[in-house]
Amino acid sequence: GESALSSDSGSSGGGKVVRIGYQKGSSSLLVLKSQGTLEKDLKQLGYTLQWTEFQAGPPLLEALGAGSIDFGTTGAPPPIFAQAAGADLVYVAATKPSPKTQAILVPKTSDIKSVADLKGKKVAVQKGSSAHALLVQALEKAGLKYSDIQPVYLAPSDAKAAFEGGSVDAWSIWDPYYAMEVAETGARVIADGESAGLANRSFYLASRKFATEHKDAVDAILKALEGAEGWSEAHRDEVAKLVSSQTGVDEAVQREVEHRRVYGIIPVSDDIVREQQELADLFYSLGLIPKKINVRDAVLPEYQH
Amino acid sequence: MSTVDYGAWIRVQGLRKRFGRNEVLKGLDLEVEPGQFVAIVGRSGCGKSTLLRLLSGLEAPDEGWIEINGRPLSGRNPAARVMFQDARLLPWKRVLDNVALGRRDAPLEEARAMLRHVGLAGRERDWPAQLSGGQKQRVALARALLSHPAMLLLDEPLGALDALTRIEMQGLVESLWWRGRFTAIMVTHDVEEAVALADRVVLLEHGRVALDEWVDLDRPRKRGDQRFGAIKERLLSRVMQGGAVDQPAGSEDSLPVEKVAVSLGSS
Amino acid sequence: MSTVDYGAWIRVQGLRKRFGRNEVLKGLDLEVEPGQFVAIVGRSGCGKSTLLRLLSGLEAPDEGWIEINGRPLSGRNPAARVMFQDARLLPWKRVLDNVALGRRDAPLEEARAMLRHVGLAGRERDWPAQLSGGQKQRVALARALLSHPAMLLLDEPLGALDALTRIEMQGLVESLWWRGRFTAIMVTHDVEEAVALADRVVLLEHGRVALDEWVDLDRPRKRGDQRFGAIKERLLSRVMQGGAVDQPAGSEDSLPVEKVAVSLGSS
Amino acid sequence: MIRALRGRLSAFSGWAVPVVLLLVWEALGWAGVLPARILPPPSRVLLAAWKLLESGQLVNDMAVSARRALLGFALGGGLGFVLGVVNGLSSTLSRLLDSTLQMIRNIPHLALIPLVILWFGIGEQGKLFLVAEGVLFPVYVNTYHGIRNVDSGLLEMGQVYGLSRWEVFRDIVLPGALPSILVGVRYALGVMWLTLIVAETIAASSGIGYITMQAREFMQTDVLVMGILLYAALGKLADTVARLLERQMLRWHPAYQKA
Amino acid sequence: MIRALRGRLSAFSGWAVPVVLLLVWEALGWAGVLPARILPPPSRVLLAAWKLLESGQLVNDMAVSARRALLGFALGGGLGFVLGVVNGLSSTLSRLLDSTLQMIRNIPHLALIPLVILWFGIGEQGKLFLVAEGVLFPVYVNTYHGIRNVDSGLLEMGQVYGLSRWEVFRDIVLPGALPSILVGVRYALGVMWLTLIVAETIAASSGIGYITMQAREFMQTDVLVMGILLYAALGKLADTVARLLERQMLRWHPAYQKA
Ligand SMILES: Nc1ncnc2c1ncn2[C@@H]1O[C@H](COP(=O)(O)OP(=O)(O)OP(=O)(O)O)[C@@H](O)[C@H]1O
Ligand SMILES: Nc1ncnc2c1ncn2[C@@H]1O[C@H](COP(=O)(O)OP(=O)(O)OP(=O)(O)O)[C@@H](O)[C@H]1O
Ligand SMILES: [Mg+2]
Ligand SMILES: [Mg+2]
Repeated sequence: GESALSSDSGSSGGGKVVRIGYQKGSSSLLVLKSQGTLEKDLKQLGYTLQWTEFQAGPPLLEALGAGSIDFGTTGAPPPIFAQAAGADLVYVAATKPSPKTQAILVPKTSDIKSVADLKGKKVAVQKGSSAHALLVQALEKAGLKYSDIQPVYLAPSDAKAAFEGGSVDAWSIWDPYYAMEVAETGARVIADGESAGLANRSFYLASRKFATEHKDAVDAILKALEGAEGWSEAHRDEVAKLVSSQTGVDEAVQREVEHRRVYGIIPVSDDIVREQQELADLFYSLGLIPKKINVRDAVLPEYQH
Repeated sequence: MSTVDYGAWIRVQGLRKRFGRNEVLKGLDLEVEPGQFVAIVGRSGCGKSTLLRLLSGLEAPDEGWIEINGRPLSGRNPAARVMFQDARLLPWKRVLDNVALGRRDAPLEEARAMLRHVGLAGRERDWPAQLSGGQKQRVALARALLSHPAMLLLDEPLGALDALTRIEMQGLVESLWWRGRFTAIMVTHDVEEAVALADRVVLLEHGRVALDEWVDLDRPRKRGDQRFGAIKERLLSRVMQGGAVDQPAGSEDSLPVEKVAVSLGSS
Repeated sequence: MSTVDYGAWIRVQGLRKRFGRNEVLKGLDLEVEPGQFVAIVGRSGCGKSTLLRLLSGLEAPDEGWIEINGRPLSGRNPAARVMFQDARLLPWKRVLDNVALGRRDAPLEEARAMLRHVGLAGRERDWPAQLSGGQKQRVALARALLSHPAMLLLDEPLGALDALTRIEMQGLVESLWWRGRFTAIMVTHDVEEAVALADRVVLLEHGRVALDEWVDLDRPRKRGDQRFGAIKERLLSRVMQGGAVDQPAGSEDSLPVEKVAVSLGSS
Repeated sequence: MIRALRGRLSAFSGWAVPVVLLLVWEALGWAGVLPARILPPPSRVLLAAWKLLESGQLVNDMAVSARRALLGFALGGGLGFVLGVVNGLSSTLSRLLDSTLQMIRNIPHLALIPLVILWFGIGEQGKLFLVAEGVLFPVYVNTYHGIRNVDSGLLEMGQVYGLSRWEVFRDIVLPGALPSILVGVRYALGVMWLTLIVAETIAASSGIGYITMQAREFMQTDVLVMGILLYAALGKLADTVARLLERQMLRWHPAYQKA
Repeated sequence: MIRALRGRLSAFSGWAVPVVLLLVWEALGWAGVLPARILPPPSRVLLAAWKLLESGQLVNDMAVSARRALLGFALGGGLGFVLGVVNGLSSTLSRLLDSTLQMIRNIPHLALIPLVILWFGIGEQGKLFLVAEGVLFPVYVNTYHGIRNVDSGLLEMGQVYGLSRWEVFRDIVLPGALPSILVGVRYALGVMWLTLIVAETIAASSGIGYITMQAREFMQTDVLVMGILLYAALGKLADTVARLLERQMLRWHPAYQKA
């Protein structure tokens, strides 16, 4: 525990605590939280549970790295940056890929028909996001270089304004923004994760210390998550309702999102490690991380099965 | 602006001014001919400064009216320049620039000469903060005199000066007035000064003109002169008989001051 | 703090004070006995205020030393209270609180009585900004007198007052000094005032004591008195003969002022 | 009559410009000039506010934020005041500290967050720290300036009237610096709310900064704009408070008694 | 001798606290008390800075940011000054505008970004707008305050000496308000850099705000801390500039001539 200053984590005997970070978009944890079953499971193991909300993946990992939380979930890119920054966290599980939950959009009336038409155009994207990877991959597939377009780096909310205000020609974005934009403005999809061959999955992460010392807790969480994912798969509309009540995203839009999602938790297999390594290498080539990293270093064998 | 040929003609009628419940001027009438030199005397707090402020348009009367050169005054009086009771020098301007303030158009040489006249040659580049009290007052005087107005209002212009400097400054004021022929209204506490300089000495009391003494002496006036002395004596004894404006310092107070009798008069 | 029984004893030797290249005091010597009343006269800018600032410890001498009650002064002089040339009232305190400032411990009744003494009963709750120039000065005087120091330094305390009020205030100062027996040093431009109040009149000239006249008259002093008049005349003529401190207002200036002769003297 | 009317009018004139702006905005919204999805008209914003009010969430968020804001203000404002006083009175200390403070002040909150999390964790302290840090500087700078500019003549007077250091401070330095300090307070009262938008990105789950940023994240433009308007209203509130303070505390000052 | 030494020392004393802080920090880093991952020691930060310098990126970023900062400062500071003057001189206008300005000021930049993009697109204007808006208020508030507090006796004097409105402004109002205006400028010089951290999230690809936020996003703590130190240094620079301005422009003012 390097963070002598922040509150002690579960290891300190006595009343053990598990601190989970979640985002409003991470529906499985949300489902778990609202069902309240995990509390009971962990209590049996002698843990009390604390939920902490984060607005995005990077600050969640920031807190994980600082020892303020023990466990959390983000998309694929944030752990790469965290690992590059030397944060001592490990992948404990992955979700099945949901390639259809991100896409490259153009306005309804745009002349752009395909990814190849993006040549020379301005494309809004959040730097270092999975949508960034999508863009690179889609361009590659269409025979374009990244330098053939003008990337415009914007956070989703800002990109929306730029997209609708006509400041950019296309927008590489993920759900629920993707679904919202299509629903609200009739934006057209010119590529999605499936067509570009990008897996797009999320990961469950824990601090290395917590993952090794409290495997029982992590296993319990993962098990509960598995249950939540299973339940979610069967109750997509209810999940949509739950998420939309939290985020304020229109329920119909959220339903769309939940229906094209793929549910299910799987161990971090070697294939997944390889896939994540490719993403890391891509970010390195884009100059987003200062040095090459080895994803495998952040995977504990005991969580690979 | 060149020297004004002829001073302003002032008529004041039924002037009233209140501050809260304190009525300072209670229907004051006054007429000053162009080019006349009027001295105003009166007890502390009787409304002398207030009158000057009204004449310069810095304050508006509650009742009554003021006419300058036949035209009713409303808003500021562009013909008037005021030397205030406090020096009001601009702390961020050097002495010379403070003097020249009234006369942007005049060559700086004139300001320099005026400074010399008030005995402050060599202090042109000082900041006002570096001057003594009397020196500040003389800078303000220089500024007022340099401004060559049709109407100059002086509020105790020489109060902080020693006797010798004071007499020199009186000479300066008189000679410039004599040449410029502007209308001058000067508040002073020194009856001798009033008699030496003014065509008329006006005593303010109870918010009205209580006495309006025309000083009928040829200029240059000699203080040793008998008629000078007589007028001064008469005025002084009238002033000393004093209408109380504020409560007088009485001996009936609770603080048991062992009163030391003070007799007055002059040799 | 109750009334001081006996005033401070002051010794000044070889006092020098420079501002830049302007040497104001050039080796001044002065000794003042406890309880003495000294008046200081001198031309504007001769260093009177500077001397008071040195005595109060607000300014440090460049050379020479000051002894208060036998002990060399360094830093502020706790025995001294100063009435400055400008009133220095706290604009955010009402008149009464300004007066009481020097005497936090005294009952407010005393401050109220002192205000009455200076003729400002009924103005207790006014802000300083609502007072006339002379009224401000009287508030400052009340504050100084109420502070009952061992050593009271008054810098032209009555300069902004009319003749009548002035005489009343002189009476007040004298009676309080007479009772309190503090050492008083008063700068004034009024030689008559100096003679009326002081045990000694000191003339500052060229940064030194040029004249040290002991006024050997019984109190209460009568201004009509012949000896009073004689001392006053002698002093006045000495003062009037004046050493120039600043450049005098000469007639050789470039501005062609039609000089009006001013003769001086009194009847 | 007319005077009284004028008085009334002028009491409302502070609201004139905002109200006109709102009306124009609504009109533009209806005319379709402003895309409602990005800048919804005030009526829709009101609706969003009403929903949040009804659910009790808005009240809760306001309460949480107000607590953070006020506590942070008390801490930061207090420290800023003390530092301003100390540096204003002692030129030695000001040489030592002033530069350092000016440097610290220039560090963006957003960049500080990782360090704040390191130092304070993700609880309330970090948020309070950010608010306090933001509030500190306007109070500090204006207190320092106000004290440096106190009329030295009055200080001398206080000294020769034998006032103790504390009395000089209480009766001369403080009232003399007060107009300037109140400018700082006024500024700080605004900053106090502003900082919350950054502070409440640290693992918060309520507060007006949180709902505004959350709305931004999920593109609820009506809530976002409501947040913006809420901030503006809080700005106005802070301003009113500062004005009242000024009018009350500067009763002696002619410039603060008019209109 | 000793005096000269003291003079030298005091010239450096502004740096004493920061330098001591840096040394302690480095020591703690080496001692392992501060986790390098979160707060890398100054030496590592220097290394990061050196790399960026070598590649020419840092210089480029600084230049880009400086351009934005200074232009935004000129625009916002200018407007703030004008508004402060106008409101300070006219109580009618101040009744109309002051509240509105206080409300606008209280809107967080982060929340404004979508609107800014809508209005200005993703080019330079939006960034300039944000800097200008941030800089406007400290200048405005302090100018307004300074002007309201100009000695009314001097204003009267100017009037009765027949100064034109412009002359009254130039010779009395402006110099009288200057100490306060300079406080605003000092504050604004800090804000000018601070705003960049938000402004440069708008589709920027260079600038110190951009690299700092990127570093945070991608958890490059050494670059992040370098950004923080850079900001601090810029704060110190702004402060020095403001001090020089004060010393130059307030030569007549006793409080600004010492030490
Ligand atoms: N702070 C200062 N800086 C520079 N010069 C100063 C300063 N204070 C006073 N002087 C100069 O010292 C001289 C003496 O000043 P002082 O105020 O003692 O005169 P004074 O005798 O009190 O005159 P007055 O009767 O006009 O008040 C003057 O020439 C003045 O200009
Ligand atoms: N702004 C004000 N508010 C309230 N009262 C005022 C104001 N200005 C002047 N007064 C009062 O009006 C009266 C007259 O003041 P004014 O300044 O005209 O007196 P003065 O004759 O010039 O006295 P002095 O010889 O002491 O200067 C005083 O009692 C004063 O307190
Ligand atoms: Mg007066
Ligand atoms: Mg003096």
